[in-house]
Amino acid sequence: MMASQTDFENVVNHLMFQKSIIDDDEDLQTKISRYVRIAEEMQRGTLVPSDDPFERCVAQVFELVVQQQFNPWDINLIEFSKRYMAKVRKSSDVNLIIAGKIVYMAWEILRLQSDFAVNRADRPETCELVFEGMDPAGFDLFSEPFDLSGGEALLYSEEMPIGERVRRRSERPVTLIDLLDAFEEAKKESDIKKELARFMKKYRRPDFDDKSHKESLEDDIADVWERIQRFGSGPIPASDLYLAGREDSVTVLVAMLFLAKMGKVHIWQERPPFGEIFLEVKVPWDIAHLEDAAAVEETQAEKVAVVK
Amino acid sequence: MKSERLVEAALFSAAGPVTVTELREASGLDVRTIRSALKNLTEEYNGSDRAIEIAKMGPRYAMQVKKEYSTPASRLAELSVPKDVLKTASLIAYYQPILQSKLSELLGSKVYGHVRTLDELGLIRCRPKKNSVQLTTTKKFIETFGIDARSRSEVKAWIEGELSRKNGRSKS
Amino acid sequence: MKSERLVEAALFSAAGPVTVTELREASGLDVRTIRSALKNLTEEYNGSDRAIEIAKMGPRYAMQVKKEYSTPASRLAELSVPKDVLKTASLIAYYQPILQSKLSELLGSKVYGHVRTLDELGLIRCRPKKNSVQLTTTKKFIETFGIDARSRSEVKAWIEGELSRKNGRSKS
Repeated sequence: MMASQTDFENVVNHLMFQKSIIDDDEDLQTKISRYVRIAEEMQRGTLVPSDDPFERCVAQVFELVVQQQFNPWDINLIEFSKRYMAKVRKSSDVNLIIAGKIVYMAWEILRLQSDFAVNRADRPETCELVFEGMDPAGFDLFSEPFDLSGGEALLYSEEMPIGERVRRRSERPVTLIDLLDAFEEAKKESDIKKELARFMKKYRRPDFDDKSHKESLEDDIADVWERIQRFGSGPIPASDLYLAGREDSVTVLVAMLFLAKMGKVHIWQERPPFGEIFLEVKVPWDIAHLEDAAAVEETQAEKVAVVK
Repeated sequence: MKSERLVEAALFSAAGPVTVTELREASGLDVRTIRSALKNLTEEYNGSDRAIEIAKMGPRYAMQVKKEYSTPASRLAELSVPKDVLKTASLIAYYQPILQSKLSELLGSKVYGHVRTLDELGLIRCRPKKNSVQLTTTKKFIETFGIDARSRSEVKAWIEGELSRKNGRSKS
Repeated sequence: MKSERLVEAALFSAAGPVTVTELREASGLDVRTIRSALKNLTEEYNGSDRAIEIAKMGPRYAMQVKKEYSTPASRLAELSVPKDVLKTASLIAYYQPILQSKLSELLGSKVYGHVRTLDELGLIRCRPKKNSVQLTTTKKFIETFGIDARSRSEVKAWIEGELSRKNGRSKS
């Protein structure tokens, strides 16, 4: 074996780190302990070739990482899987399905970032990032078989744990205050449109001078602004603003950046690079209630008060 | 399950004032029991310091907020004209007469639907002009919002006045 | 005017579950007073035999009919969720995120109609994924079913809890 002992030590250290941050998941702990044992035995040169094809594959993954000097903290999955597939095709005893699972495992163990390990259960959408550039449809063989577990009771029961709760239907006539509040909001909205028009004019590039594109961007921003308003005050996760598909998430993100540039919203991200992006409206929601918007009011006074 | 509580649940959830017959259909109780339950509930609610009362309007009963609490409470209820339609209405009132095309520049293409709704409610008037439609407020607009104005220009002036009063107040 | 009564009136008239911030805006009371009023009202309502309770859903509060009185009350209320989609809704909540194709393996092709209904009601979110659609619950789901949860994972945990509570109870 060409690989040096230090290189294996990198892999072991990396695995140990991953193990240390997943203290709430016993299954993953056990799994990683098994990988650590294999890597340690390889490091010492005491690994006995196993009858277990899975264990042999794990060993091959580590060997590949070490031989190709992949950085265990930052593995290029596409490059890695290409090389790994080339390697397993040569050895006839490897089942391709298992090989596929191994690539997945390699990603799980080596590419896994701490944030991701902790938040995995809550943030399935982050998985999309991992498969960037690859056709996710071809990855079906990696998906776990569907485990019904406790939900089976739901499937065969007549009595559902949820039911629509009965509340009052509250309607009231429109008051003057509502009309004035609506005017303030409409004014803000049209100000955004006007500011954007100015912004677009100022930064217009020759190849960007496309009226329909400009208008659609304006509409996009107005649309996203409307979505934001439906949430009321307080921080809003960007993912709650997405309606469907990648294209919409890009639209939302671009619109958010414009709105931030115009000073309408604050944007921040929890735990980069995979954490949720949040935004909060800076403009006071209800001009009639300024106590919590006093600070904003000062800086925005000229915008709020101007009525041409 | 006590009959008072069944009637209480039914009154609470009804979309409007209900008759004893409707309460009977909802609760499955007989009319006499319902009448007695209504009497007990009225004593329980109206005799206490609670913010909610049982009111009788002719043959109908309703659970409602006591008058002294109705103003603060109503802020959280849903408007009978949707808020985004109201936005369009307020801009029409302020800028009138305004072309529909101009309005859509200000607020986007959603105004076309809003204008139709407002026209149907009789709150605005649409008149063809310059390949577009000119919009103004109606007498019903003035009545609906209780604006102290006799003409379109007075509506406009009124809104301006209210806004500057409000902004003036907020700065102090 | 007692602060409990102001908050009571506001909860009663609110169009849906409301936050403490919204209650503050409606009532003009400070946040601390509102929190303490909510606590007192919850004890007052939930601790008594009344048919109405104060429910907490994550950061939101609502006045609603206690579960045991839901059926008679629902005859007068205008409910929006058809009964036959409840199973599909529960399974989505339990297994979320779940692919629509997976769900139809469990329940049959009727799920496509149910998913459309739930989507139109704003109770679930559909996102294209792997030649199918991935389904998750929304904030409105939490509010409509009165679940005390802030996130999808909490909704899931809540349902798990309800199931095990029910199973535990049925075994005893």
